[in-house]
Formats: sequence, C-alpha cells, structure tokens
Amino acid sequence: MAKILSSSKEAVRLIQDGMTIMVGGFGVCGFPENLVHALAEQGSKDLTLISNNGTVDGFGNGRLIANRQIKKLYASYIGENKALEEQFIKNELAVELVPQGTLAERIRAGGAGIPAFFTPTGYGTLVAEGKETRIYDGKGYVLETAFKADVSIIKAYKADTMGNLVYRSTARNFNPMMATAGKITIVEVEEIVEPGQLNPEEVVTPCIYVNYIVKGEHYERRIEKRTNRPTNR
Amino acid sequence: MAKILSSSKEAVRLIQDGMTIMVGGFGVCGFPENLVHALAEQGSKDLTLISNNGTVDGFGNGRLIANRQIKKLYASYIGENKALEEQFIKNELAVELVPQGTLAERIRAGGAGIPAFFTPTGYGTLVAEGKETRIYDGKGYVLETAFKADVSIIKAYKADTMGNLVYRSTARNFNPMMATAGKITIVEVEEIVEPGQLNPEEVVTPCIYVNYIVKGEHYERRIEKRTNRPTNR
Amino acid sequence: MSDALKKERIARRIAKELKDGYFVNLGIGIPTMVANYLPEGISVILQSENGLLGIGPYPLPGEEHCDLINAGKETVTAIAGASFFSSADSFAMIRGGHIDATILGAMEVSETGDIANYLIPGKLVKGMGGAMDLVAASRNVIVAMMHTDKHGSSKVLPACTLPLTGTACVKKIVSDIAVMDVTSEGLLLLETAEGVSIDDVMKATAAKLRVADNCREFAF
Amino acid sequence: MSDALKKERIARRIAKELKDGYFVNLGIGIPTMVANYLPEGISVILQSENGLLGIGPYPLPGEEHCDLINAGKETVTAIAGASFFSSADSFAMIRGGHIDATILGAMEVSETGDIANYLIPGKLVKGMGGAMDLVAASRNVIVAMMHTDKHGSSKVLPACTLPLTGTACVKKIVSDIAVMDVTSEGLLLLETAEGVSIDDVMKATAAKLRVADNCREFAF
Repeated sequence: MAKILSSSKEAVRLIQDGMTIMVGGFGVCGFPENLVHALAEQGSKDLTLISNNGTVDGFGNGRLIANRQIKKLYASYIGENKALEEQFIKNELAVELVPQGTLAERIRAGGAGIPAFFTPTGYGTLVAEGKETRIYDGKGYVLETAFKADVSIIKAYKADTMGNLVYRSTARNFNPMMATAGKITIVEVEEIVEPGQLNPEEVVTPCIYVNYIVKGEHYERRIEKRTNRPTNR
Repeated sequence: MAKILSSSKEAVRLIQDGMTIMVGGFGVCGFPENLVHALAEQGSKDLTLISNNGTVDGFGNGRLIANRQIKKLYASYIGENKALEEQFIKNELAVELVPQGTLAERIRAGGAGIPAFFTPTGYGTLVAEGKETRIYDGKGYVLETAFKADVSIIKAYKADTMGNLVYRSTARNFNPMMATAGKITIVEVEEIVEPGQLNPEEVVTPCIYVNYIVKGEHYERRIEKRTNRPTNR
Repeated sequence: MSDALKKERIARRIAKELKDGYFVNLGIGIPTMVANYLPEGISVILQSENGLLGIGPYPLPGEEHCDLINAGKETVTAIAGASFFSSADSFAMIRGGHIDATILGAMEVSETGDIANYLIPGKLVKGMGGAMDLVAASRNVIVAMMHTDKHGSSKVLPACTLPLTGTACVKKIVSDIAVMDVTSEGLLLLETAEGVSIDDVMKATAAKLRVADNCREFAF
Repeated sequence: MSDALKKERIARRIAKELKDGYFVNLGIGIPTMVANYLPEGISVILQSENGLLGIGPYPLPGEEHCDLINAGKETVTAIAGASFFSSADSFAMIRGGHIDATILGAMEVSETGDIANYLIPGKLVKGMGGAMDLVAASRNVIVAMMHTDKHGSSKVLPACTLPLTGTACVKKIVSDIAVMDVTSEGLLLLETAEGVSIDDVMKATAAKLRVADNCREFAF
C-alpha cells in the first residue's frame, strides 16, 4: 500500500548518492518536475539516470545535468539541451543512446521479470555492437537486457490513496513502465482521491507498483513547442 | 480501419482449414462464443488453436474439440473438459501445455515484434525441455518464442465503429494481446458505438489491431462456478 | 478430526503469515480459505491472475456477473481501489516479483523446495494454469496441503516423483500437522499441530527434517 | 525554387503514396507536412510514438494543453476515435509491424536501403529517438529529403558514411528532384521533378541508379 508523503523534498530523501534512478516523461511532458527539482536541490551525486530525454536547459533532467549530479545517462534523445550535448561530446558525461522503443521495452522487461529479449531495432547499427544477435525467419534481431532502478520517479495525473494511478493524454509515456521497474516507486500527482473514485477499468498503474505519493507543489505546465492552427480555418 | 460484418457466420468465413487461430477468454469468461460457435457450425478442419483453456464440454472450444476440428492445442489449463482430457491422454489430439503467464507473454511478443524472450517460468520443468536456457544473476531462465495467428477471434464489451475496444472486468484476460497477434483480428462485442463515445484514456485495444467487428447475436452469460456469500452477513 | 477441519486449520495458520498491506495471490482450495482467517487489523490485497487486483467477497445472490470471476472461475466482487488488467499485465506483475506472498496447494514438495502440483502422467491432466509463473517469481511461496495423501504416504519428499511445477521455490510448508521452512540446509520443522508430537511429524515425513531449537506446538 | 517550396513539393508527392485508412507515422519536418496534402477522399490515421493514435489538427490558440503533444513535442489535438497509451504499448505497435507507412527524413540513404539520420560523430548528437524502431519494423519506410546537402553533395549514396539508423529498410525515397524505389537490384528511378531531366538526377546522385522503363516527369 502506498504512503502519502507531505512534500517532494521529503520524498527525494529516499534517493542516495550512487543510485540508479528512472525519471518519467517525454521531454517536459508528463515529467515529474517537483520531485526532480527537489532532487536537484538535494544535490545527490553519482546518479545513473534512465530517462527518455535530457530535457531542456534549466528544467527537469537539465538541472541534474547542469549540477553534474549524473555520472551516466541512458536516453533516446538528448537534443534541446546544449549543456548535455557538450558534456557528452567532451566525454565528461557517459551517455548511452538507447532507441526509444528499446528503452521502453527494457524498462517494461525490468518490471515484468523478463531479463532479456530479442528486438529488430538497431540490428546492423552501433546499438548492436557488442551484443548478441540472432536471425529469426531471415531477419536480424539484437538481444537486449532489462533495466531496473533503485528508485523510479514518475508523474501521474491522479492517484487514489492506495496508489492506483491514471494519466492524462500523452503525459502517460514512460511513466507506467517505470512504475513497475523501480525497487521503490515515487509518484507525483496533481490530485489525490479516495479508493473507488478511479474507475477500475481505467486504472493504468495498479497500486501494487506505487510506494510513495506526493501531491506536486507547483506545475509550470511548460510547453516546448506551442503550435496552433490559424483561427479562421 | 475496421469493417463491421453482419453476422458471426459471415465473419468466420475468413477462417480456412489448416489455419492457426487464437481464441480469447479465460474459461467461458470473456469468450467469443458467437464466433466460435459459428466456427463449430462451419466445420473448418485441421486448425491449430491457441487459447488459455479447453473450456467446457458442449460450449466454446469444447465444441471445436468434440467436432475434432482441432489438430493441435496450446493451452495452460484443460480441466473441465472430459473429451479433451481423454483425447489428450489417448494421443488423439496434440496438446502443448503452456504456463499461463508464458502463454500471455508469447502472444504479446507476437504482436509486439519480439521474436523471443527469457522467462523464469518453467525453468527446471518439462516446459523447458528442448529449449535454450540461461542463467542471469544466478537464476535460471527459459527462452520462449512468440506466438502469432492467421486469425484471432476475441470478445470485447464495446467497440466503436473504427475498431477501438473496451472490455469489462475480468473478461479482458487474453483478448487484448490476441488482438495484436493475429494477421486478421475479428472481435465480437455486445455494443457498437460511434467514434468519440469511448474515452481515449480508457481504450484498451486501439483500432489499429482490429480488422472486423461483429455484434454478437446471443450471449448466454454462462457462469462456471456461481459462488455467493450468505445474505445475512 | 475431519479433513474439512484440518484444512480450515491450515488456512488459519497460514493467515498468520500475512502482514498488513501485503499483496497476495491465493490458489484454489485451501489457499482461497486463507482470506477468511486474517487476524484482526491485518488487511491484504488479493490478486487474481486472470486480471484483478483487489478481490472482494463473494457476491450476494443475484449480484454475480459472468464477467467478474477469480482464477478459480468463481464469481467474486472487486473492492474499492481495485483494478482490472489483461493476462499479460497480470503475469508481468507476478513474474516481476511484485506479489508479496503466493499460497498454493501441492501434490508433492521436496526438501529443496521443488513443487509438483499439475500433472500425474497418464492419469490427471489439467495443466499448470498460472502456477508455474507464480512459483517461479514470487519471493514468498507458501504451500498449503495435507501432510500425507489419501493412502497415508508423505507428500513431503526427498525429491518429487511427479513432473515439477517449479524448482527450489517453496519457502514454507504448512500442513495439517506441521509448519516447515525450506532453508539452504533443507527442511526445518518449526511447529507441530496441537496434540501432534515431533516424532509423529518425523514418521509422517519422507524428507529429511531438522527440528528447530525452539520448535513448539501450536493451535492451527 | 525556394527550399520551402521544394519541401512542400516533397510532402505533396509523398501524400499520394498513402491509401485510405492507412495508419501512418510521420517524422519531424517535411514528413509532418504530408498530412496537409492528402488527396481528396483519402483519410489516414496518424500515430505518434509518444503514445497517441489519431492525431488531430494543431489546436486553436488557447486550446493547447501541455499534456497533449506529438513526437516532435508540438501541441496537437486528438480526433474522435483516438486512443492514448504508454511508450511500451506504442512501440509494441510499431515494432509489431502494425503501421502501414512510416515517413521520415534522412541525412543519407544507401542504394541498399540503409538509412542514417541520427548522429554525426563529434558534431551532432541528438539521439535516434524512435527512428530506429520505426525503420526496423515498418513494412513501408518512405524517406522524405532534399536530394543533396547544403554543399550540393548527394545524400543518396552507394553506402552510408554516417552511423546507421537501420539497414536495408527504406522502400522509397522522395526527394525534391526524384522518386526512387529501393529494389533488390538497387535503386530504381521512377519519376523526376518537373523541369528536371533524368540526366540531372543522375548527376546529383552518387549511388548507382537504374531508370525505370516508364520513368516519367511529374509535378510534386
């Protein structure tokens, strides 16, 4: 059963130097900004970070990177973050680029008790270097192993007090898999409701995966690329 | 985009002798009874059937088995069906018992482009015989391969006309994975609604996986084990 | 003592193994009964491998629904805070080690924690259902069974004779006469039933059995 | 002709490759524009790999929501009949071969259908995002790109020089001057842009290029 904590600051005390953490979000969308910014403030060091993006300078993972709290990053995309790109090119930060689908599946595998699986993604590319490959039905596949974390930090839209979670729109992204792959999973949400207030058909993350819940202190609702259609169309 | 067919009889014409089919359901729960009974009437032969259960005598897969339409069955549980148990013990029907979680994961893998994966299930048992095994972190795992079907026959609660599906309670079971693993997927539903009437957060099977929809002609709503608590408690 | 009463006592004893807030998967038969005997103040969340977390009590007559069943195919209800999911998601949960305790029956258990409970070649063929996944992945597999079969033969063996459901996975055995832990040095007798001596248990057990220093009698 | 116009023409030409009811994943840049040029009567369903099937038009000003974006991180809307899902489910859909067409940009394409579009060692490091999964699994990968780079060098090569995104996966290349199929015998020139001769295309192409018997000029 999940425990509700009073602040992001209290929650991130669970994170110790040298831990492997997963952080949800696709860019700044569905990103646990309160928890990660509290972690940046706490200053924990030598972290291994598994997260889809480097996010942007000055926000989210960008703060952890600027603080040099991360010793190794696994991500699929690190554009939009100059500090990160520079640290990587200069070999100051170890970055392993993982294809997005492989990243998602490796995290799912970690939570689902699957230590390794074959995927077609990256066969014949740098991603496959040093990895076992195999041909099935004439097509090449790469053996990829599971990802697990000491602590997973995720963002959901609502939680009930037991820890069941629902997400909103494309803010779901990596959060549900990361919830399953952390030894400890901490979620920040916009709203906490009573058990029974979430439709059991709609629950995306069952409470078994959630250890701690925090109601996020502040949501910036940042948008990376505001795009509109013309009003008169 | 899914096509709505007028009857179960019309739908099962897509199934030809010798095909591999998947049939959803956990026992008689969430079972595509209209389609399977139409298939029993159509009499297609030499089918390979992938389904969690043999179901019961005289109903569902039980009819296909009694008709001797099945040459090979992959299932996790074949109790509750005397004809099947007898045919199996007498070697008249080839049955491969697959652990339920492995069955579910092999079907998911088939739909998800994963040709093979390691699982701890069945390590050191008959299930692992003839299969590759490997040790990860001191624990034994078995390499299992994906299942695919020529046609998947599933049951959902509601579809919209595009083919998006929602299920009800534990009638979800194997249906969502089977929807993804069929070259052709046929779903029978209790209700068909317009696009937009299903909440996009709640859709369990996106329309990309559904080829044909039938509104089931008749639902028996059979219960295998009716259990109640006393009224005065 | 009747078999029904013996089974009830097994269920009562196992209930004491469960801690508040545990997520538990209960097998068919005696394990299902465990939910009825939880100590005061202990509440657990029951998982059903067909796709439900948060099994509630059996429904009142007339309230059953064909779409809401447990893995034993009995009609059930769902508690407030329950969730439904697919079999793939359910076994991801199980295989991923998220269940705190799995309680299931057995035909045979070995002194190394092997379990056989799904197949008697040429005789009984029902299939393993979800049992193989449950024993392969749960951190805490507890077997609930009668100590001997109907012919009086021990079901606790040096090695299983039937096809295995899983190897080295059982952590504890609770029978009608004893509570035993599976340790790296073999079986350890922790408790004997009321009115059953250590010697009685030894005689009824084909496997090698060490006796814990603090082995005590208890009421199931 | 301006680059903007050339890019629009590429998008217009690719739009003709899409059939009614197709499920399509559009990459960032020119591919995103393809949706604007679908022929009359053709409607496709757009997948966004961050977890949306059924992308709608961009929102009206004030109607954007930070939680509803496409894979290019632009604010979008969802059509009636859309569905949201996790990244694992999204890439299960992609890797499982359920997408009818994937359209994406490239830095280089080889005559055997290899593609490079994510990394210039020591210079440009953004990462592959979902591109490696998309090209590895889609049955129908169409590249939308300018035929030559800003220095006038061919981006259609005998072999890629940059780290690969995928091998032998591109089925068709639509550039500002040509439409080429990747066949088992290499590249086949199917169409040239209005005002561009076969010879012009040959000169701009470093890869070996066979000319289809019925190669024709077309308006993009």
